[in-house]
Amino acid sequence: MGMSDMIAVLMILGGAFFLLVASIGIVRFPDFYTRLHAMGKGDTLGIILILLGLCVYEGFTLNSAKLLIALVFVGLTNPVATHALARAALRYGLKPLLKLDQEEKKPSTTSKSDALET
Amino acid sequence: MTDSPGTTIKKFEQREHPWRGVAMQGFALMCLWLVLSGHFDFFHITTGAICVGIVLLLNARISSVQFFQGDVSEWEHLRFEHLLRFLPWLAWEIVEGSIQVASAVLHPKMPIEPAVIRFRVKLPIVGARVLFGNVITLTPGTVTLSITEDEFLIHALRRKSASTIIDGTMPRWIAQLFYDEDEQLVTSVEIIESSKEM
Amino acid sequence: MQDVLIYITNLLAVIIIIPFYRVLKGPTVFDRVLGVGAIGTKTLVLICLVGFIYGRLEMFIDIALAYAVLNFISVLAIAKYFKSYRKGA
Amino acid sequence: MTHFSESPIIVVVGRLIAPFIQLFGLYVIFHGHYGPGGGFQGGAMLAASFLLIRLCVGEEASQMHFKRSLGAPVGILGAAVFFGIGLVTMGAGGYFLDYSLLPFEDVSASKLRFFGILVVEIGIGIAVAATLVAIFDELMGGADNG
Repeated sequence: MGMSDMIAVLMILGGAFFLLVASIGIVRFPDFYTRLHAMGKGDTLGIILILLGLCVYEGFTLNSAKLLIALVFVGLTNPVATHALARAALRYGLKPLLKLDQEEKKPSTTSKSDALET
Repeated sequence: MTDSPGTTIKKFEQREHPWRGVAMQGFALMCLWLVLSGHFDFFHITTGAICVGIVLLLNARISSVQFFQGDVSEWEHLRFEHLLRFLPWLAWEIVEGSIQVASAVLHPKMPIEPAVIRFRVKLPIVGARVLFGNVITLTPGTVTLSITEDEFLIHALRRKSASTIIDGTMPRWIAQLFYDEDEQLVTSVEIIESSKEM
Repeated sequence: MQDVLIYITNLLAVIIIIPFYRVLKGPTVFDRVLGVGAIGTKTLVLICLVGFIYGRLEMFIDIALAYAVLNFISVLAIAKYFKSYRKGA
Repeated sequence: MTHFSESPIIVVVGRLIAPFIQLFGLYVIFHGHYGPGGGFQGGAMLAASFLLIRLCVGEEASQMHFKRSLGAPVGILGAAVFFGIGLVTMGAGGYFLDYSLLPFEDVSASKLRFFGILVVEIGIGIAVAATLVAIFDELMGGADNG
């Protein structure tokens, strides 16, 4: 196993770690808007790291150029998808659970978000 | 619209090379075709050129319409020499943001104090605002909720995590991609910490 | 090297299951969509890794790209639907 | 400049990447011989890019891109290419889509097969893309105003 393979494996492992953290974050965070953070950052970095690691392992070929295209596409569209979801939820009237609401220890489920539960 | 962006837009009203955007788009499309195709013989390159022509024709009208003032011509003002300095900074910010989220997720008590922050930012170019919105989503602790004109609404995991936005360092990075800017970029910051105030 | 990649692919296959909790539990529709989007982006990586293991990356990367495009557009479409849903109701 | 309420992030990025998705769809159509893909998949990607523009800038503005009224006629045109080639080969005494019997004199059978398949794939791609967009328009039914 050469040096570049080691770097590739390290990057892929790091990417897998961030994907794992993002997944746990999506489950563990208390409300929708905080879960967006896990999707917008953790997922993006995880995918970028794994694809870059594959690029390093593959070397300087056409396939790694294709991987770079996929990387740029994901890096461009993942924040946009996050923003679109956030905006849709805000327009729908979903209220975020903020600091003072947390201190009051009240669930911030308004009638609107109750109606959303299916 | 108190500090009307109209004065600064005037810088970009003249479009010396209206064809430059189309040429850049065509070049990028041809590069994409060559990378995807992987066959470099005459037949495949010719079909590629024809396909790029078809795509450019199909998109000619929709990409020359301005949905926001000046959103078509401004990508030509992107300064590539600044982009080279910008990308490493962005990469570091993404890594830092992910590490912050990871530490918040893995911490047993989950130390977050979510807040919504509303502010105005003086970026007269729509492309700069789009880039700024995406960078906010990617950088530590903040997600863009909505953009109307020059007013941003962002969600922050902690109050502190929005400090680089409020003091103007992050918008300055974006602004420098397009033009030299030394003014105070962020104005009328409003921090909302209870959902009743929204 | 191949073994390491296979282990990581298995790990990813486990990671993908975690957001399903959000898809099933909710509580709001947007949480479900968020979970679906997260699963989609991870699937993209999984397709690339599988292509690597089979040694046919040039084929699988096309599938992965198409999957990424469709995932992005589906999230946008669902977001758009819930935006206009309120207007009509 | 039209008044517009959609977020600039979605509009700008959507219009930025739609041409690239179209080119990817065309690539999938033209390289059906070498990998996965072909007419149907490429047509679906083309339709995806048209739908992306419709979602991003709204029904009204997207008429500049792919007209609502074009959906059915272009779909029929694509299907006509497919059936036309099939029927021509049948008329030349072979089976449906027996490419080697296409009426070009001085072209070898393998070349005929290659280009026959390519033209049929293009026809299928156009038909699928236009039909999917037509279905989307029909489902929205003009209810969506951006």
